[in-house]
Amino acid sequence: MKSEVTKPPGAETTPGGLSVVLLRSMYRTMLRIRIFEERVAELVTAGEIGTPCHLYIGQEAVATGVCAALEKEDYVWGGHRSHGHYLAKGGNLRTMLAEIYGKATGCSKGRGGSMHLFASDVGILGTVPLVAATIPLAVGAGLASKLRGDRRVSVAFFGDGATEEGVFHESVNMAALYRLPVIFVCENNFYASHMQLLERRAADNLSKAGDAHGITSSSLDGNDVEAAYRAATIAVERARGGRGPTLLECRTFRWRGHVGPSWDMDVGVKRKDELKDWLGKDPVARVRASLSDFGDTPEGFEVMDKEIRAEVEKAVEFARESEYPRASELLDHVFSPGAVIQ
Amino acid sequence: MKSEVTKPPGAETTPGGLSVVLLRSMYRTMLRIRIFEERVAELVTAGEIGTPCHLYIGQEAVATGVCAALEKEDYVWGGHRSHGHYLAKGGNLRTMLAEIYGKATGCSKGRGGSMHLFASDVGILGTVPLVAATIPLAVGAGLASKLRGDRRVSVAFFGDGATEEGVFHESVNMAALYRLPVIFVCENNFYASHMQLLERRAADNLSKAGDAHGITSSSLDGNDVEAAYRAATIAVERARGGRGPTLLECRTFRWRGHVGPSWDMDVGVKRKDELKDWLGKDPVARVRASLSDFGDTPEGFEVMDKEIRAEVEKAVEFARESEYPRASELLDHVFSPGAVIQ
Amino acid sequence: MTTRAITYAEAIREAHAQLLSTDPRVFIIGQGLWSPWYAGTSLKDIDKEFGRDRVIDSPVSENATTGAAIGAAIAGMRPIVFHPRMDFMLLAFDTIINQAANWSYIFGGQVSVPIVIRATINRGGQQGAQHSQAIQAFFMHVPGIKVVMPGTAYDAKGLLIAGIQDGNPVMYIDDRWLYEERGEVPEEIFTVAIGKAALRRKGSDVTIVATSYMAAKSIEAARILSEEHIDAELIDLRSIKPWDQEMVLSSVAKTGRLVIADAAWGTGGVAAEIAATVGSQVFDRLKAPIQRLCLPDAPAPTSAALEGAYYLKASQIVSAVQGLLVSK
Amino acid sequence: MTTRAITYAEAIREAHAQLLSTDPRVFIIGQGLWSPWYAGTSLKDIDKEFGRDRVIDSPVSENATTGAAIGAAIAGMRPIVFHPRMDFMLLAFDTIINQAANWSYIFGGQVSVPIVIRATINRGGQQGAQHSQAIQAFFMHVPGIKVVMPGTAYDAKGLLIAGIQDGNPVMYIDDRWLYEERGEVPEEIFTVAIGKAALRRKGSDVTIVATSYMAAKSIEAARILSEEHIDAELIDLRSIKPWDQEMVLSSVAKTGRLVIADAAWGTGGVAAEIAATVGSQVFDRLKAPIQRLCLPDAPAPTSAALEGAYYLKASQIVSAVQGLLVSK
Ligand SMILES: Cc1ncc(C[n+]2csc(CCOP(=O)(O)OP(=O)(O)O)c2C)c(N)n1
Ligand SMILES: Cc1ncc(C[n+]2csc(CCOP(=O)(O)OP(=O)(O)O)c2C)c(N)n1
Ligand SMILES: [Mg+2]
Ligand SMILES: [Mg+2]
Repeated sequence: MKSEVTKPPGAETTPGGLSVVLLRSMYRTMLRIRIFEERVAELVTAGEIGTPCHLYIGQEAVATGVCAALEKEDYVWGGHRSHGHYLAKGGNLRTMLAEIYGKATGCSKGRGGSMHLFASDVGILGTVPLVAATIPLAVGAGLASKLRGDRRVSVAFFGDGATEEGVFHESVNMAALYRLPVIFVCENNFYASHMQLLERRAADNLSKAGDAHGITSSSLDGNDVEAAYRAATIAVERARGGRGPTLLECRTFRWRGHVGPSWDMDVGVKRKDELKDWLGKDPVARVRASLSDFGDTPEGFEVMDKEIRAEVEKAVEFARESEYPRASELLDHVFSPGAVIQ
Repeated sequence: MKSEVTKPPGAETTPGGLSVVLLRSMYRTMLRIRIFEERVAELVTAGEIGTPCHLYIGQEAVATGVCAALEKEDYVWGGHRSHGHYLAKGGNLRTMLAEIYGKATGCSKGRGGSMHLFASDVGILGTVPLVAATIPLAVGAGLASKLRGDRRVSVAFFGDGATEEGVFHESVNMAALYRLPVIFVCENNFYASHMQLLERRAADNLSKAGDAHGITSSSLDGNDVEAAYRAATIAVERARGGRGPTLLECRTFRWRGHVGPSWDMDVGVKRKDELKDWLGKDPVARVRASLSDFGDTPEGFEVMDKEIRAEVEKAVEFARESEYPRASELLDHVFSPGAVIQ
Repeated sequence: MTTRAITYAEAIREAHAQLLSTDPRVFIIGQGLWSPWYAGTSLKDIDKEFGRDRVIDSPVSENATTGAAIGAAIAGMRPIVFHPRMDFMLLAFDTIINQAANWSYIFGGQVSVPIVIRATINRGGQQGAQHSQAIQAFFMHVPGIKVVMPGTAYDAKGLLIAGIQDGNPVMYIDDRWLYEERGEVPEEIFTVAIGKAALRRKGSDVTIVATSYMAAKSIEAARILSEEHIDAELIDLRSIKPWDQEMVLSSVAKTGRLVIADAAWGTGGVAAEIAATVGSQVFDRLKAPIQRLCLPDAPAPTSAALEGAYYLKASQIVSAVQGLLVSK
Repeated sequence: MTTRAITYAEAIREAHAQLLSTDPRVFIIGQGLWSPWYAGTSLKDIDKEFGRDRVIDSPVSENATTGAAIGAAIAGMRPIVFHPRMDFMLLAFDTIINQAANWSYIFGGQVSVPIVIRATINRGGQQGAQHSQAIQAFFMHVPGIKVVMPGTAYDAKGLLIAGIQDGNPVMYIDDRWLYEERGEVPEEIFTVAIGKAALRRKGSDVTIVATSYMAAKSIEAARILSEEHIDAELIDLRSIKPWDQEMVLSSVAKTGRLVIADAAWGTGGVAAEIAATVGSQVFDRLKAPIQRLCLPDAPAPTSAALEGAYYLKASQIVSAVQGLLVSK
């Protein structure tokens, strides 16, 4: 209905001006994250995966929209809940799963598990579970970019909880002061573990931190992939143009417990009510609905779904079959003088 | 001219509504700080004092105005530049000077010097030179006050530089969240050591940190003792009323170098120009002028001046004559289990 | 005193509850205090029992949270600040080391900081390098702070209460791997003296000095050794700073042999200090080189396959002792 | 190589300048870099020479500044992050210890963190407890980070350059009390191997192992001792982690006696690790208990009267050695 028959396929745009081709590709990314993580959840429940997994389900639009605005050379940094960031930036699904299994073929050679992901070939310079730890590192990568003049943008993904670490403020200040090409993406899912936002701060006003440090900030619907993409695109332009950092507060929600597959592990009644609301705002379903409006068919979605599931199953097989690191290699990699990234 | 002859002495008020008696007492405090520190400057130059002294000259109105709004039981915390805070809160001048001399009679028994001052009898729970270090401690004392319900207010004095330490933000957030009776007094003297404010942050907007954390904040002329007193009075009322913390940015200037008596040790041409401006805004002279308007005479000022100078000279004698701590006592006080403050 | 068998975690909880009940100056602050699982069962429902005013689950701000507890202690309270994972405490090192540990000294002993800083070693489970550390050695190095590491339910309770009563900054390090260990614990409030070790087994062939979790492992090791007719004397250090030099030195003077087991990095660790002190203090009585049994000098890996190789087992204590006895 | 006598501070400056000149990936960030006095003469006008883009005086934010340097290193730069006082670095322990030191390991060696973290020991002058610390022991304990402590102008230059070329996190600890010491230093870029100690004097009666400032003091002590016909072998450790076990062990195997001098707290310090290692590795050759000469277990006082008693003097090394020789 909404698409005109005369337009060549792919030339359509959403009311927000986004090409449908891009939207479809973002949908695929989101779905891939969703399916991957649902499978991980099953494997954790089955006891096949032992490393702590913090699932990103419900937040897929943020990683996807932001990373769609980036180039392969741009840097991203994450935290404990970074499967989504890793996939959205182009990290290898198979080696991430092998990593989660603790295998030597993993993206961190079995030393990192779910909480320590790395893929420098696509600019993922590290995700680690110390809350807020990668925020200053992202600033440093932005500084490197500025010093080299290579126009790379550096993105820090972090949660609302991370803004309570003082280093967040220190980092934003430094990025502001030196006008670094950094994007601070705060995924405000209203919880840090069991603690609701207003149990941790006086006001629901995270983006004000931007004003305090004199940088542009905005608050957006983190379940709207178009919104995330648009905001990130503007931030990327600003960064590449030497006009400094941006703080994006992306309001969203995680569906599962803080860690692991459970739906209610750390859930009080309050969170249950909120969750019901947010389940209705499923970011994946939302894009799917848009694409349907543009004529994408249930059959088409089915095919995509199947492809991704097949890919994930292959990854499970790969992970299962891979070898564990050897005990004799326990002390390897404490230092790696040769492994300098260019 | 401005005072009416019929009024009993002391009933006069300033245009801002402050009692002249209080203004006169604040003048005395400011002058005492000024004279004390000028003498310290001489003694440093003479080589008689060896511990690093960060002089407060030029900023006297802040400590004086704020502390005038406090009760004896209220807490204050300071940093490396805290002679003024100590005197304004009622600390003993003689024992501070002895401390600066490194004598056993010092307010910290010769273990602290200029940068570690203590006088729990008047609520001075500690000043230390690690930038921003006492900010969270002040929050903790506010928490203690809230838990006990004893309505004490806890004041953290710190510089503009201290706001760059992440713990400043963490502390303001906590005080805001728990609505603690804390006043954050940021003395923005536009320098942290040799670094001008805008070499350290993108914008001259320190009080915005209050908005970011959802607390009341204001920016005021830190060379106007009345303004400081008024703002502190409101903040104290808010704190005692259980309505939470306040951030006060007091804009002022230090006349001397970052450390020591020098006028230009770390001064670029830029600071020299600024200094000229600020010398014209001498907070002590300003109050003196007001008091003159109320009929205080040069002779009266002269008397006060002499009294203070005599007090300081006595303190110098006391400090000189006091004993040094003994080498045999070197390991004393690493622990002091009995010395719990009530 | 009436005792009954409870777990290490229950003993920790009981100590907190009794302190909160009997001393209005006591409060707890830190991350996870309102969570059913952060502190394991060691603080179960303590917020419900004592109210959220005195049991404060903090923002994710280790530095300010710890600093606030220190400030409250200076202002006369007796806080327990909780770090559910020792690794996170690195963010609070300034306020612990530069402030709390120095406060008494810099003000000439006019003020003390009566605080317990509780840090939990929470390792294993494929959590990796940033969620596994046991960094007691840092605090052993710093003057002005005491360090205790309970290895039994009894000590878990008694040392926590002693920590609060001590009146100085006390680092209290508990270990999640011990939470389900049971032991007889008095029902009443009682203290275990800080600085006193516990002789867990008398023996004549060799002294084993162990900290916390390794003390538990050493009991297992001593049993195996006794089957081989090796008679080990076993000392559970309990306090790391000050540590019980008297008991350790007199034991080694008797046995002439020492194995030190500490489940932390070896280089520059707690075991090094003990070895150095013993080596010089009972020099003439040593029959064999002192052995240290510690973690390898590497971060904790995640892969279960590597974790198995990384962490210490009782069998390694057995081998270390055997090695010592063979060498002489 | 052409050498000439320059000071320790000048040597540091020269190393920085040559690194900045020859490697575009090198930059410096930290507090005081645009100040004429923060770094003493060790970085004099370096901002003027290389520009403020590559010589960045930072906000008062140790944690983010250090983290930014680490992030830049991960992204391929070769930063030197400067802490004008070691004490302030406690605020950056998370990013140094949890991040930089682990980064290579947790990602299976696919990435290194080629950074020099320069920390200056700046004590004395009645500055007191928070402005005097020498906390090298902390870093000795942590896997994944190397630690060097130059004691001469030559090493000050060579170790800084080695640190940058190493490709791993290197903690470079210099000492303000050495800034005016002169020594012959090559004009060219050169390196001093990390992990190799320097034999400063051959001797047969006793081995003195010293770090940095104490190595300088030990030269004085050895001279006094030689007048008393005591022939001390003197090893300047230079690297704390890894440290030159080979040289130290073979020296002690020869002399049978060891004094370790480290101007930091003794308990759990660098000297403890050396004593523990030597005590067990050359057990049979030791003729006397190993002596550690360290600061007392107390914070630094301010009063000049107490400072005099607190800090170590060459005469104490002399006495320690004499004590050792008398005891046997
Ligand atoms: C420095 C530090 N403190 C505490 C923790 C424990 N912790 C792990 S995740 C988490 C909550 C983080 O919340 P947020 O940043 O909002 O991320 P989310 O889990 O919601 O994605 C906490 C407190 C940690 N990992 N690191
Ligand atoms: C944690 C820490 N970092 C750095 C320093 C060095 N330092 C001492 S005073 C100072 C400047 C502080 O500036 P500000 O807070 O504005 O106070 P002011 O000196 O202007 O009163 C600095 C950086 C320190 N003492 N502590
Ligand atoms: Mg969150
Ligand atoms: Mg200032």
